[in-house]
Amino acid sequence: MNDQLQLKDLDKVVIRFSGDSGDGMQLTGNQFTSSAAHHGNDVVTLPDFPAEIRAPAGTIAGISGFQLQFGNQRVNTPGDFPDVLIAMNPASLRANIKDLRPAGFAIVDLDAFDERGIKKAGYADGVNPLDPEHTLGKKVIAAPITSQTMAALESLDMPKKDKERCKNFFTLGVLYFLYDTSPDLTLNWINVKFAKKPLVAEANTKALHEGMIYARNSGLFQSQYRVGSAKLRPGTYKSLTGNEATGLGLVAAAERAGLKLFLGSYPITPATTILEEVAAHKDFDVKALQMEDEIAGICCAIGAAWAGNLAATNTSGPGIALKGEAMGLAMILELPLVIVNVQRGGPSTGLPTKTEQSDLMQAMYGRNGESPIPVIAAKSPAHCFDMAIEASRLALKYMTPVILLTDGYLGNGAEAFRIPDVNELPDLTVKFRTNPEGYQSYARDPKTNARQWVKPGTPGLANRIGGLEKDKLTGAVSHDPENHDHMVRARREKVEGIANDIADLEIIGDQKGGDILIIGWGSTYGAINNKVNRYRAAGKSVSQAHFTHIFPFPKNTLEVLKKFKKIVVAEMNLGQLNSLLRAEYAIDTIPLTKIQGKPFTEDEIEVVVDKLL
Amino acid sequence: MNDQLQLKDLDKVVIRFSGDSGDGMQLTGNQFTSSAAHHGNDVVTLPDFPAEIRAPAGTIAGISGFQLQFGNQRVNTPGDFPDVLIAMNPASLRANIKDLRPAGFAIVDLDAFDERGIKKAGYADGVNPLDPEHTLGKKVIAAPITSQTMAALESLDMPKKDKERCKNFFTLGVLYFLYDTSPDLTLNWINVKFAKKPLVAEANTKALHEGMIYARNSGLFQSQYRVGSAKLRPGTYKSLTGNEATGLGLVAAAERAGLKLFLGSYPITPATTILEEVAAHKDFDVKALQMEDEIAGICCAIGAAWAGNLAATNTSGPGIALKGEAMGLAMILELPLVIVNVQRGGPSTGLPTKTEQSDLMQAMYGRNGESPIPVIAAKSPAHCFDMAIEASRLALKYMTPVILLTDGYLGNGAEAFRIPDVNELPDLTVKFRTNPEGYQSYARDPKTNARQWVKPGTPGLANRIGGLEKDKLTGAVSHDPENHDHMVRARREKVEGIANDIADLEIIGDQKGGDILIIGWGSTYGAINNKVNRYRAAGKSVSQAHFTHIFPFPKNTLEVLKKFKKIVVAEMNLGQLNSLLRAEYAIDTIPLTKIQGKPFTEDEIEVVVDKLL
Amino acid sequence: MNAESQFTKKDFVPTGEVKWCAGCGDFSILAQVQKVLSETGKSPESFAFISGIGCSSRFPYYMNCYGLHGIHGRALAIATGAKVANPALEVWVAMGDGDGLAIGGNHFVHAVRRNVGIKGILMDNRIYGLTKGQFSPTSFRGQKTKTAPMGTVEDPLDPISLSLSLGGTFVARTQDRDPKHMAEIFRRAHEHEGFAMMQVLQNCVIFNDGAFDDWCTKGKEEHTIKLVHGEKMIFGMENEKCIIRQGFSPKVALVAEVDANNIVIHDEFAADPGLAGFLAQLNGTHGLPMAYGIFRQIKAPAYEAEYRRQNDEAVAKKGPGNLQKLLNSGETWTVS
Amino acid sequence: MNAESQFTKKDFVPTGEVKWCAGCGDFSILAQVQKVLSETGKSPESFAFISGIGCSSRFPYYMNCYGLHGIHGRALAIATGAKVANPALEVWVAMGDGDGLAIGGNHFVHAVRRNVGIKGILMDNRIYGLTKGQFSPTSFRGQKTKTAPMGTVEDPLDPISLSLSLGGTFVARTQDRDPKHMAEIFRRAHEHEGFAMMQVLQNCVIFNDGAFDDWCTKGKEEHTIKLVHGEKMIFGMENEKCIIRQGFSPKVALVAEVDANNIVIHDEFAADPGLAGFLAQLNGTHGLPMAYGIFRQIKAPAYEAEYRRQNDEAVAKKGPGNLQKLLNSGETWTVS
Ligand SMILES: Cc1ncc(C[n+]2csc(CCOP(=O)(O)OP(=O)(O)O)c2C)c(N)n1
Ligand SMILES: Cc1ncc(C[n+]2csc(CCOP(=O)(O)OP(=O)(O)O)c2C)c(N)n1
Ligand code: SF4
Ligand code: SF4
Ligand SMILES: [Mg+2]
Ligand SMILES: [Mg+2]
Repeated sequence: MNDQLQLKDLDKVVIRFSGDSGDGMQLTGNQFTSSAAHHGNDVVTLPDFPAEIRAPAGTIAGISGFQLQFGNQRVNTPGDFPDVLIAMNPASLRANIKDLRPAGFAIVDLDAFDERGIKKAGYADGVNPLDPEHTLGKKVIAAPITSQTMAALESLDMPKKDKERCKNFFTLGVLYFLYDTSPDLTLNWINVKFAKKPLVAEANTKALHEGMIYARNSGLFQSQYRVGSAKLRPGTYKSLTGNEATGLGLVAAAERAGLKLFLGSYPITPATTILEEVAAHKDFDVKALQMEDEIAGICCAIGAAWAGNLAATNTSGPGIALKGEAMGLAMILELPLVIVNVQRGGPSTGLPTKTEQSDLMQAMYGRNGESPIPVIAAKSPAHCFDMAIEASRLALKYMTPVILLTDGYLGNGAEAFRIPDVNELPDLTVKFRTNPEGYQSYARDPKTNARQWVKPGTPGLANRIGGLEKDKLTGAVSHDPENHDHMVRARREKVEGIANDIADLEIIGDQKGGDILIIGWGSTYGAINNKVNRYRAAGKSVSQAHFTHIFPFPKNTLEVLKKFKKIVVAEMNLGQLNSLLRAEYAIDTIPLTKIQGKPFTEDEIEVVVDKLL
Repeated sequence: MNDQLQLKDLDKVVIRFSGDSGDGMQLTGNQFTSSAAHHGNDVVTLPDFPAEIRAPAGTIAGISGFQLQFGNQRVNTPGDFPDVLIAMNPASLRANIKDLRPAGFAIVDLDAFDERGIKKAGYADGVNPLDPEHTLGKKVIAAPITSQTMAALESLDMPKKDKERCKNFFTLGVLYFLYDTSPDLTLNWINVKFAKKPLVAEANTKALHEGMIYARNSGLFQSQYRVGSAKLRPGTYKSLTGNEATGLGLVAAAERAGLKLFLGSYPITPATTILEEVAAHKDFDVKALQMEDEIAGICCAIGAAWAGNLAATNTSGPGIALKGEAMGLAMILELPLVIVNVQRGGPSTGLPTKTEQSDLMQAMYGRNGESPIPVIAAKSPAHCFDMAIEASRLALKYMTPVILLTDGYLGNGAEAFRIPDVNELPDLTVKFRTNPEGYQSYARDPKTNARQWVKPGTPGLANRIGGLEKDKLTGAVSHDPENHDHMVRARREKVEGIANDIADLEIIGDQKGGDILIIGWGSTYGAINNKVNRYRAAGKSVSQAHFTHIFPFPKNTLEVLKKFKKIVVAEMNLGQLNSLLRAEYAIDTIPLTKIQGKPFTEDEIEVVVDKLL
Repeated sequence: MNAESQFTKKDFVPTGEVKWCAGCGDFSILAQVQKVLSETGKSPESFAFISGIGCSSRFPYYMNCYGLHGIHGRALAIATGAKVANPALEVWVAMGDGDGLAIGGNHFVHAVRRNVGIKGILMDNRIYGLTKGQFSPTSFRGQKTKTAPMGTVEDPLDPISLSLSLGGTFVARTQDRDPKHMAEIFRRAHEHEGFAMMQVLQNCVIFNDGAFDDWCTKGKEEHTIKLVHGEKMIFGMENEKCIIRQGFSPKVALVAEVDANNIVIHDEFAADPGLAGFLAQLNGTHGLPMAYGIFRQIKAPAYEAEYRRQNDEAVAKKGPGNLQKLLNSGETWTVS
Repeated sequence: MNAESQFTKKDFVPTGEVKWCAGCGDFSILAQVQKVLSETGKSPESFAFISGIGCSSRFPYYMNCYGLHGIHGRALAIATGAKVANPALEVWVAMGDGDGLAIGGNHFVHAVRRNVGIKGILMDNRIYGLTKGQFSPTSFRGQKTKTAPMGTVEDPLDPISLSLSLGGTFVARTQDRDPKHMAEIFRRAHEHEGFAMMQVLQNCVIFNDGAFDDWCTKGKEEHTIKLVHGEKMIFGMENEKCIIRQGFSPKVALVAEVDANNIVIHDEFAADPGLAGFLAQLNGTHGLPMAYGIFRQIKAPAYEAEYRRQNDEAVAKKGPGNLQKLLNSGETWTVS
């Protein structure tokens, strides 16, 4: 132990890892995350994948990033700007240095800063990227990570390339030391992972240890930091990405409903990992079909819903655009169906690997005719689990498709998920109609307005349904004008009635009202919450209300809105929820919009809100 | 001339023809329309096709209808309720009698009221449909049309079936006599049409004459009526359906732009006849491609737009649902493209042969991401011609897809179209970029914000564009967050800027404001206008404003809205324009909605508006 | 088939009117399906009829079974989901040539390729009926419709060749005016495990009347041939013509003029796909007759069965999924 | 080809980086296209490259021509419009096996059937590259990916058979590791008038590395055969093997053991489709070698040419369209 190093306490830290696709940044980030979580920190993470599979090594296009925030309290987001930047090559430094907090520091692999590397990063000839001019005066710690790793592994009989690969564990070691975090979890992971390649295990273990030692002894670092453990709700936790959580939520919902899960899908970034998660659970007899396109994906799900499964389909914005016609069919058939949209940057192909909230209007209206479908949204990665269950609950109870909106930020981002006791999850048990007596396929339950679900094959209940308008009771095709008018309104009323079955809109802050209410939905929850907390700590009357249910809105929405002098609606789009609120309540609101592939930073909220205070 | 018959003057008359698909009701209606128009009346028509191609003869499902209104002033609509009902069989009487005005009368073919016919119509055994109980006390004139026709043609050497077919000309003769209209046009038509079948020509001619004579002499009719000629704008007219007008408008726009027209399409009711109209004009070197589906329809149009054609695609609601993804592509490519939606009853397959205005929200929002596309709407069949040209003008000038909304009522309905002097049509001349100097594919015109159009093949200008976000000048793929934010806003601003290039919203009525403003859009224009005129004639402060441009709204919209105490938004949906207005202007409005596959009747407007007066 | 089925055709006829045009070929297809299924001994409720949009797609309304009238072109995708979700259902799909091969072409391709256990009736009238007479992918080149006023400039798609190229395990053609033959094909399809592709030439009396007259009406013997397993391919009014092989393609010859050994013998069950591909050329063009019958039927695992097998294996290996265990798995930590 | 082309490969290379993974087979396809087109004598601006979405669909960005990077699966539909709108453009489409055969399968089917004048390169790596390694319609049965953890339960689609069943007028297969052969196929496609379907076996080093090694790397001679017009179908390290006919399907035999007359001779231009269909079985399965080359090329009118012919005829008959005349036509009346 180098006694010269100061030990400093910190509330939270944001680290960004950046390197080539091949540098293992995702792995490194995930390992650090697990260790910090075990240490008792709250951690939220976000990978930043390159748009190309593996663009030329060393270029900016080829950078793969991973950011995490860990703290001694709820951190809510992976953080706006990094306190620490790990840059494995010049391109990574160049692309990220502007984001580094002025008080922060970067750690770079000096060995990668050779002429070739510098050129690949697009610096002009003769430039030294480490010159303050290029580091914007920020602190950069240049450590010869590759050569130190090689030196550490000198004694091992391995190809040079393989040794070089260990540099990410060396880097991890540096960080474990710096943040006083135990490496045990990672050491254990290495042993399990490379059980069949003991040499690799040994090399990685060694690199990790040497990294810790190097951090202590190299003299490059003046301080060691400690982030205390967070006061989380007691329980057992694991780290889940939003997409894993959505997939597991669907599996859980099916179990709780006593149904088989059916997912009809087609791969698309950033939604594919939901399909992959579900497909992994064949022991639950799930059917996860990769179909020929998105239309087939939803259509087979409709067929499965009709046949009696808990059916779902998942995609991203362009896929929803293709599913619109079939969504209308599911709606008019009044079959349960969960439709997940992991939103990404649009329009069109847009920015597929970036996040955005610009598919809300599409969710509301992207179908022909009056085609009301409930829309709900998850607010954090772990919350995706709850919302997948909630979507299933509404779908099954009200015999309707339900749209669940998440986004790339939630889908790829991870946070601590408190593992629930299965018996405490909602009971979604379904009763199929089996009694032929007096059955009419569009007769509605007086409470929910839902029609009944009949499994094809059930004796005595054979019936035929379709996409044409149908008689309000028998379900037979009807061209009667009044019946059509009735049915159009009945379908909407059914969905609007869900307002009676969902939680009230909660005010986080001044329960009796106040100056400013910041409204949001979906993945911006954490960003807004952090800022609102800061305002409130500073004694400002700024409150938050965050929609998880958007269509229908919670019953008390207008009541809440009326309590505040000014209402700011913050979204990663051009004001879509804002439009919905105005249309519904004819009230004036102030939109706060950002379309940059990432959630609001606290500063960005400040710019708008400060002026209103 | 039977001198006993009184001659009465009428302002306008509504006639509904109803019979089996095979009875030639469409033909009969169209002939009467032409003759009335020649006579100087204003005429508006609307066919009502059965949902099945040819459901069993004699059944209600198999009825084919055709309604027309003619008058000595602008009639605006085919009329709410018929003054005269022509019912060729019991099913037609049964289905339509309730609509007949109490003061009106029905003419039925008595010969069709045999036991079999009555049974097919679904009357209970032993019922006489002509009993007042079943005619709701309305006046029914039972003429043995078939047997009279047969008798008239006795001398001709023709199969019985063919003779029977002439009964619609007999009926037409009755009407020509009753409404004192010259049969010459029809006689001429018969001669041209059956030039190669002189016997058929003779039979039809004879039937027509006999019908006239029968009407005069049979004693069944007490009066003859005369509807004076309307004061229409001078000019040469022809009768056009909305779909014909749209097709011709596209052909005209291409000519005026100096471009070739390309229509990529897939058949769907009620939009197919636009494709058929355009396909008929190969002498204009139009390309009208019937593709494998709607997606291919719009995609080939995008390819053609890129290659330098005036490109268009047409469909109805379910087809738009399929085209959403490609519409987003056209939008981000910033290519001109006219997208026509002939709306029909939704949701899903819905009521394909009925009309509705429920695809407005889909037009606005049916795509992923922020994907602004101008939306305009035609208000009458002939107006479709102008709006097809307007859609083309906006598309070409602003390099954007444009959505033109019409509906089944407009598409199938017909009215007098004043044939324009081609040179007075808007000049849409396009300048392609050919100069390579300094070309940047997404540089914008400072006035219109449009980028320039380059025809592939042009030397020196090779460039590559796509659906990924692009640099604001070069058009190269860009993942830069600020650039994305800029582009998302720039695309919206371009479209919003169109507000400066369209006519102001016009007040029909109290220019300085007043009690009530009834707002509408699309095909309800005539129905609302008729009612507003009646209110105004009665001295009520009721005015009308009708949107032809919906996105963006005309610049003066808020100004207009503010002038009125109460604003009623009348639509054939659940309040879609209403939502858009509220979202944009945060004002309170009163929705008037109807979803019954037909426009408002005057009564239906009255019910809501009277209460507000 | 069950000789003593407790059901009659009437059990398969729902109340409500059939709304096709008088004389439409769809009636006769419907009648045979009702008849054949009533003979299987299975209850009407054991069958699911799924369709898209088109005249032909009204089919489910006319069967007293479970029915889903979907959206244009998507019946096979919907049916795939229903079949995988509940393999016990016997799933039939009725589709038009537009519905199944134009907008629905992709689902057709992949359903055949995957060998999903669906009985697919392609009611091929070579026209769009419901939308009033536009050309379809099976319309012959040059056919005039309002959307192709000077005639189409496209060659028709042959669903038999297409299905065979995708490894179709049951590929057959029949026609609306031969009830007995239709019934036989439907029966065989009922018994088949994977995807059964049945093209039925169907006369649309309104928009394409007579399109198949050469092969369906008087004198048809001269231009048609029935494929019968194990038999020599002989046809003609007097059985005077036969099919022989010339190069790699079929050729018509006179029985009297060829060595009997050269006459092609049909083998429905041939393991290798060569014969069926060869016979697919017998589609009434290029001077060759129109062949009716089963071009090929082979045993191959149905998609839903293979899916089930994997799930069963997974359960056998890991035990039936336990939700609490699943949630608890992976790297966890405890906060107290 | 133009022996004295004024262009070089460099003229076809735009500025900007190529962003495929190091070692990706797409590079070599790109290089050959650039080379072949530079030899045609046509300017880079005469070519339009259109694509959908996928690694392969980035192709247009890497050609110094006009390029349109569309949406997933729709390239052929977009290209059809561009070609019909401007037949003078030489239109090339680059598509992946997912892009062209999964989501884009229907447009593939109909573009081939219509014989649109498009050169279609199917860059077939039997995997979804861009979305990181899910199975595609050409993945072999049993292939394990994250979406099929126990292996797919689908048979692969063979684009050669599929195209032939649709009457494809140019159907060829080549591979990324044989630049000379690729160049030859591209050259021939350039000269072809209708739709040129070129399957290029392409190695995805990241997600499906080695998928084609049997047929592309050392020892491949044992399992591959080149189709050469007019030549006997002989292959093997020492040219010891050949293809003969057994029944209606191909069979591998030893040259030494068969009568030389029984060895199948390739005919690219055979008018009847039998031979090509027969040869399509040579796709590396069932003990048969993988065949490279042109399975079939026939002369047939391209879709856009036929469309143009009709329009020309209409103009010839009615005179060039006159808008005023058109508007004035029909039944009119005058109000004064
Ligand atoms: C998405 C969509 N596109 C188009 C239509 C219109 N449409 C209905 S049926 C049909 C084709 C009918 O032809 P086919 O499938 O051959 O069936 P048929 O009526 O001949 O039996 C079309 C184009 C539709 N209903 N939905
Ligand atoms: C509508 C839509 N669905 C899905 C995707 C996601 N996606 C992009 S490329 C691709 C498949 C890539 O595979 P392939 O076409 O074989 O091309 P490769 O990357 O292998 O060259 C998919 C599913 C998309 N971009 N758009
Ligand atoms: S239109 Fe043709 S296919 Fe449709 S019901 Fe009538 S006859 Fe049959
Ligand atoms: S992922 Fe595969 S196909 Fe895509 S660029 Fe990399 S190697 Fe090529
Ligand atoms: Mg058809
Ligand atoms: Mg691929």
